[in-house]
Amino acid sequence: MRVEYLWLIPFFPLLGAILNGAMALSRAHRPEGPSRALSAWIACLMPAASFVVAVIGFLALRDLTPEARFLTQELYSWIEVGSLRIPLGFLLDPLSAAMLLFVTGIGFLIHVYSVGYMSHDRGFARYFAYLNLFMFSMITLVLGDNLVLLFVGWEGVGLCSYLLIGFWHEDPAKAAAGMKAFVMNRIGDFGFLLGMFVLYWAFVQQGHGTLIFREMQAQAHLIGPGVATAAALLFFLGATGKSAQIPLYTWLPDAMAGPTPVSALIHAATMVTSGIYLAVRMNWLFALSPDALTVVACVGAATALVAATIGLTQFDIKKVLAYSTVSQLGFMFLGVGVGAPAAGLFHVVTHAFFKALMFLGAGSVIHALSGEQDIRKMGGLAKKIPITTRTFLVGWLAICGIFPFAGFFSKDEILYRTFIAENAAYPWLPKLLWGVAFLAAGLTALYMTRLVALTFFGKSRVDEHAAHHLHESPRSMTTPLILLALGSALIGFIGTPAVMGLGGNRFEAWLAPVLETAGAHGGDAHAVDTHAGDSHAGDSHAGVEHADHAALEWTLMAASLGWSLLAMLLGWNLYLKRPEVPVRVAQSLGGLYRLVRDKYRVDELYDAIAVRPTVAFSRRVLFSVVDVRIVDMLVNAVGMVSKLGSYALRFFQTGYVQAYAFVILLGVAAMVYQLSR
Amino acid sequence: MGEITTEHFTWLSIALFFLGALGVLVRRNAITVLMCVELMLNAVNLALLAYARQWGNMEGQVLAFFVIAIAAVEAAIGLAIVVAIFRLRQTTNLDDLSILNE
Amino acid sequence: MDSAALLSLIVFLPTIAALGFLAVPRDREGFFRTATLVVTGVVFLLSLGLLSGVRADGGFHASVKLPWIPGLGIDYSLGVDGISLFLVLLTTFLTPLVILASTKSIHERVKEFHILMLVLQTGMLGTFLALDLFLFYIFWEVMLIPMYLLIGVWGGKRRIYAAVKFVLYTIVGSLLMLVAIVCLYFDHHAQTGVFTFDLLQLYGTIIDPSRQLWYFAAFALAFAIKVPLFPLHTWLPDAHVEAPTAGSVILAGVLLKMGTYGFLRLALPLFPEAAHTFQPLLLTLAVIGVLYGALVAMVQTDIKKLVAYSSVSHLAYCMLGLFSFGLPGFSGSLYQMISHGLSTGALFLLVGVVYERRHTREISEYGGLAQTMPWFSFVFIFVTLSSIGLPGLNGFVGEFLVLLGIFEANRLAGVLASFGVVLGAVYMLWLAKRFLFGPVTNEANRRIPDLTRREVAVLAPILVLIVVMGVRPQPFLKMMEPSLQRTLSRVAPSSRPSGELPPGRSAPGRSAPGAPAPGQPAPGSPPSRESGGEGDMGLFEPSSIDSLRGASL
Amino acid sequence: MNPIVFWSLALTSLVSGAFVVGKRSPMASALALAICLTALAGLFAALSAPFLFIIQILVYTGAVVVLIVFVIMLLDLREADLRAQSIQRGKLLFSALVCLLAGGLMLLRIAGARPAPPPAAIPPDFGTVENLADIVFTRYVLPFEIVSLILLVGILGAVVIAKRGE
Repeated sequence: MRVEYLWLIPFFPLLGAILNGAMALSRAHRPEGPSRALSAWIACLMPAASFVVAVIGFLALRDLTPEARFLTQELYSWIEVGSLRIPLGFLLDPLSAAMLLFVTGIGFLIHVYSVGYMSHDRGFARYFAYLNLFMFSMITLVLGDNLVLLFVGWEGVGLCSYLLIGFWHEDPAKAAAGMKAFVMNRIGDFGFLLGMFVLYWAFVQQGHGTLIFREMQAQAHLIGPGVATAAALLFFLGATGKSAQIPLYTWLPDAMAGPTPVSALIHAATMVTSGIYLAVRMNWLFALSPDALTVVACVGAATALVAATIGLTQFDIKKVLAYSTVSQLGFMFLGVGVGAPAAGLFHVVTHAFFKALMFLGAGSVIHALSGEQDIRKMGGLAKKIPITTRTFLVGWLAICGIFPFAGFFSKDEILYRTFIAENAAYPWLPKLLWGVAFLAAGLTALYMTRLVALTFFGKSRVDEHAAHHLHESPRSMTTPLILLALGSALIGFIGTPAVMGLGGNRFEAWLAPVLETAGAHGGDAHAVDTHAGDSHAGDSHAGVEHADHAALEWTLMAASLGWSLLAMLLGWNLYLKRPEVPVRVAQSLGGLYRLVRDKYRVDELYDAIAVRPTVAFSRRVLFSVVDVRIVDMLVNAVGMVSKLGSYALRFFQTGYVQAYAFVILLGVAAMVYQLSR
Repeated sequence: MGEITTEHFTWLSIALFFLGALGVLVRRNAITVLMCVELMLNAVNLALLAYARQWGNMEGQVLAFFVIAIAAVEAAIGLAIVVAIFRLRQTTNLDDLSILNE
Repeated sequence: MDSAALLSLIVFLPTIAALGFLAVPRDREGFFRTATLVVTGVVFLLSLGLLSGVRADGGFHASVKLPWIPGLGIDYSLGVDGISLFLVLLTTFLTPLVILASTKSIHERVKEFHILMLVLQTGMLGTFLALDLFLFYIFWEVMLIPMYLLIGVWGGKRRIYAAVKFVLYTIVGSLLMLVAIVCLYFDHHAQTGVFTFDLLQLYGTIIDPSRQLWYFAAFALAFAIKVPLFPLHTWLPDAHVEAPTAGSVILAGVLLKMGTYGFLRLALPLFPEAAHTFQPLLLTLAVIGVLYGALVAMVQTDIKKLVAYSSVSHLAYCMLGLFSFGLPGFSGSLYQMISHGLSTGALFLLVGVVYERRHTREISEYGGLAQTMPWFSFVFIFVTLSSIGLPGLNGFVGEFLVLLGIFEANRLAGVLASFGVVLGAVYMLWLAKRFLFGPVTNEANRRIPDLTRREVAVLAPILVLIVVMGVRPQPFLKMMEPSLQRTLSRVAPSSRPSGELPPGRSAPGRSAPGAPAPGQPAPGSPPSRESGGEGDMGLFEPSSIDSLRGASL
Repeated sequence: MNPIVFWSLALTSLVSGAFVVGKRSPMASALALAICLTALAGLFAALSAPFLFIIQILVYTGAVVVLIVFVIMLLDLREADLRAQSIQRGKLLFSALVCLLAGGLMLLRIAGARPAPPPAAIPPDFGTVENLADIVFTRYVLPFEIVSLILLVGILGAVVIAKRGE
């Protein structure tokens, strides 16, 4: 159905960005900057307005029959060359609506929070300009009705991430972190671009080249498995960049250089999940290629585990949360990879709530401690900053997967789907992946408990200066925390497992129309079907399986709940009651521990095998040798030859007029001779 | 002695022309060189007039007329240059003048 | 005003003004600055008139043709179509801005500077508009002289070396081109009995493929030097570094486009079979150029050199687009030419801004400018983003279309060239980081004044266009498309049946059997093109060697 | 025409021409040039070019040679200068060889050519001032104007060049 209001959703934040940007620029040379109140109002109202329009769109969507649930609006044809047509069009379907609601909703809350958090910063208006620009880009990413427009948002969020990570650009390390994020993302974008090209090329071969989602999905059957695998893997490369998966995850921890609300919004709740959004959006393509799905699942599981181990060894509160994010993103990709995109996306939504909550909570802690980020210099904060502590604890329970907090439902769904997934090529793989993910889930509970224990409980290790200023954060910061805590506690109920009898998985049912064409291939198909619908498997067949699965599902649920509780108990004991044990463990592990603490030295590895050789090669070989020595020398040699030649000819150039006349006369003689022959 | 034909004039013209050319080549005094150039021009004029008469065509005379006009200009300019150079270098010797080489 | 008069006026008004300047005493510097600004501004306004009436069939919507030297078949023939239109507009748009930007940086020989700029403009516009090869060649060379003097007189320390290098490089290429032009002229005469330099008639010449190779090589050399294509690029960094700001902007903004324009207007449609034969070589060089330019740009310490090498990389994209022989590639290439003119022009203007203040181009001399010059930094980042092809700004559209087109034509080249996207971000952002961010390490940068009103006035129009071209590219693309389609139908005749063949192009030589259309499955083309997947990703093979054979029959 | 007149004038011009080339003193050369030009003027008259005869006398002997004489006197060259300007023998040899070669070739060419037909019947008004003016001011009016312009420019140029030293 065509509607006329979708453009408003991205437009409001764009307007906010322009207004705030103009204000920031016009007052750039005055120390006091533009009016903070004005820019705060503009900045917060814009995402709120977007949220309202998104809700209107969502309600309109809900009133339609599931098959007809899509709203479109095309503003104009953006790029049109020959048969290639890329409209500037928006598509609101169940998938984008789900993303949009939490993006604008949580985005709004974080804007409000930022008003308090950034209140003392000089670049107040500039900050909000970037933040609004980010909202615009993220909404474009979600709402675009074709791959190129998605790419516009994709790059736009990358840009905002770059600008916001390097927001305090006076610090070269922060500027460098921003650049690293952008470049890593660009490597991913390289994959994204190529994925688009492969798809387009494949469609052109089949007659109708297009990059519009609905048109592509409609002719998905035209794509051969080879092309599908290539394209899917290339898109996944793009996703690994944006969503910080192995091998491109190293930028995300560094990205914590930005202001904390930015970490919450961009590097936890929204932008980093756009890789999952892409994978879900292109779900039909991934479904065509079991090989690609296998890769996605393996990378997801590996990332989940690796990042969790690193998270266990970090001391910077934001770094712990960053690695936690990487790990959780791995879970989401695992969900996508085992053919349960809805589960993956569900985890995106719940994670957005509890991770935003925890980042904002961490921000509140840092704010309270005047900028301290090292958890070794915290402890015993629970009494000093009660609201922050309590809301943070909600987030903690959610991420550990304790019933009935949000994380429980979504993480469990992924684990369960992994367990029951079937892989035609490697039958043993799903169980192995489940084992890895299960381990990672336990580690998650462990490191999060460590974080909570070291930060909020036990004896205070806060240094005196910071302790003196210790205070609870202002209302504008705590209110979003409370709202997000509520969300983290309750949002899981939109996707309860069917076996619980709490209304079934409404979230998955909601997404079903978008994901319907998926699952034509591979052993993962019925995982979707059992809950979401019915399109392929017969009813009776589903019914028989259902009983089996119910028992299995209950068992797995209990197992992971118990496992998490165990890990939390262990963590509590280790880090609060007997803090000497972890130290001893670390010492006994020695080199291994240091390796993990140094993040497996992946950055150093990249530096040594990619960055430095490239720079050195460019400087020492390409520039100094090829350019200056070889090419230029050849050019100069040509110049030298003609110069030498002219030195020789110069002997004829005596400068005496009569010598010239003599030569002329010789010429005359020659001419006469020629004529007289 | 016999009839004087156009060829006689041509011979005379060639002789005078190369006489002048020889002067241009060997004389080192700039003024003399200029005079030799005049000699060459006149030799050419002679040939032009001879052939004009041969063919009963006035255009040879017209051309000669223009040559005389241009020769006058040439002489004026050439002498002016000689004077200017003499002022500058105190010489009219062409061998002392080789700035074209630099 | 009728279009013929309009075209002539656009081309020659600057030179007429320059002749008028001769009569004005040289110490009236203010007059020269104002008058040049007014004249170039008027030329810009006039050139806007060319926007109207673009023809749907891709023909020349405004042209003038008068016999000039009838005995030799040389005409005074100018014409504008969708291809030259935007290059002309780019030229007329950038010139007044450059003049305005030079008011503070040029103090010596103000009169000569402005006269040269005006003559240069005539040369550039004439080159883009000429439809007679002889006329084209004249304008091509006319352009050279003012540029040589601009570098040689107002340049930096090694200006003479740079200027001579520039001229030598260019002359070598253009002389060979002249030879090829004359050969083509006689070939055409041998075939039709008509002596003409008229491009549109020469398009119809059927040339023996082996001779075509030579002609194409000669043209390609001239244009590749101008582009500049690796490994003929080394004049560019020197020329850019030594040239004054105005020279750099014009050089990067307009002059480099002469090469790609030459390919598009002359080399490809005149010698299509040879172009296909040379495709693997030129694609290889262009891919190397993309990556090489980016890698070398990354390690430069002189900001102008960095931008110069980035131009090598960007223009190589244009070359890739052209040699994809497909509509997306062509459109992308032309779009990229315009975008690059704007963004790199703006970058050089920005470099000029800080150079005027600090008199150094070493990147390490700067740092932390974002604190002291927020406006400057905003514009710099903005232009940087345009240059690295951020979607929503102009650079993306061209880059995307080029890469899409080249990927269709040749998978391997597409993959490798796409990697340039990553490297482009690396060197530009690294530059931004070293230039703008971090602490203010050099005390001289602490008191450095931000952009003045005049500088804002110079940069603002460019920024506006950067946004407009990124957000709303379709009007531009739509005007370009028919003409590109027409050229394409000459280059790959069997690919697009809609493109009509020009008169004089007889069928047997051209309707090559089995020339596969880029992007469209052609029956009888080699199976590797159809098989899909990654199996055929290793090809640098000419896609239409068959067409060449067909033509040689 | 009368052979005696021709030969005497031709001989005069050749001998005086040789003096122009050979005399060390420019003044002597100038005087020889005057004689040579006058002799040629006679030949012009004999070739039915009365107008050119007149302007040869007026312009050449009357103006150009006088100008040359003026300059020679103005510069007032000393004997020492002139001695330094004596002709080098090697140069003379080579130059004479080349001149002889070219001149000889030309003569051979003419001698080898078909003998010229006897002069066409010349109209009675051939070479008169009216006749010349008729052509110069009709068909050749543009070259004439250009030549007059060149004269003007030449005069100005001569003045500028000669004045610059002061």
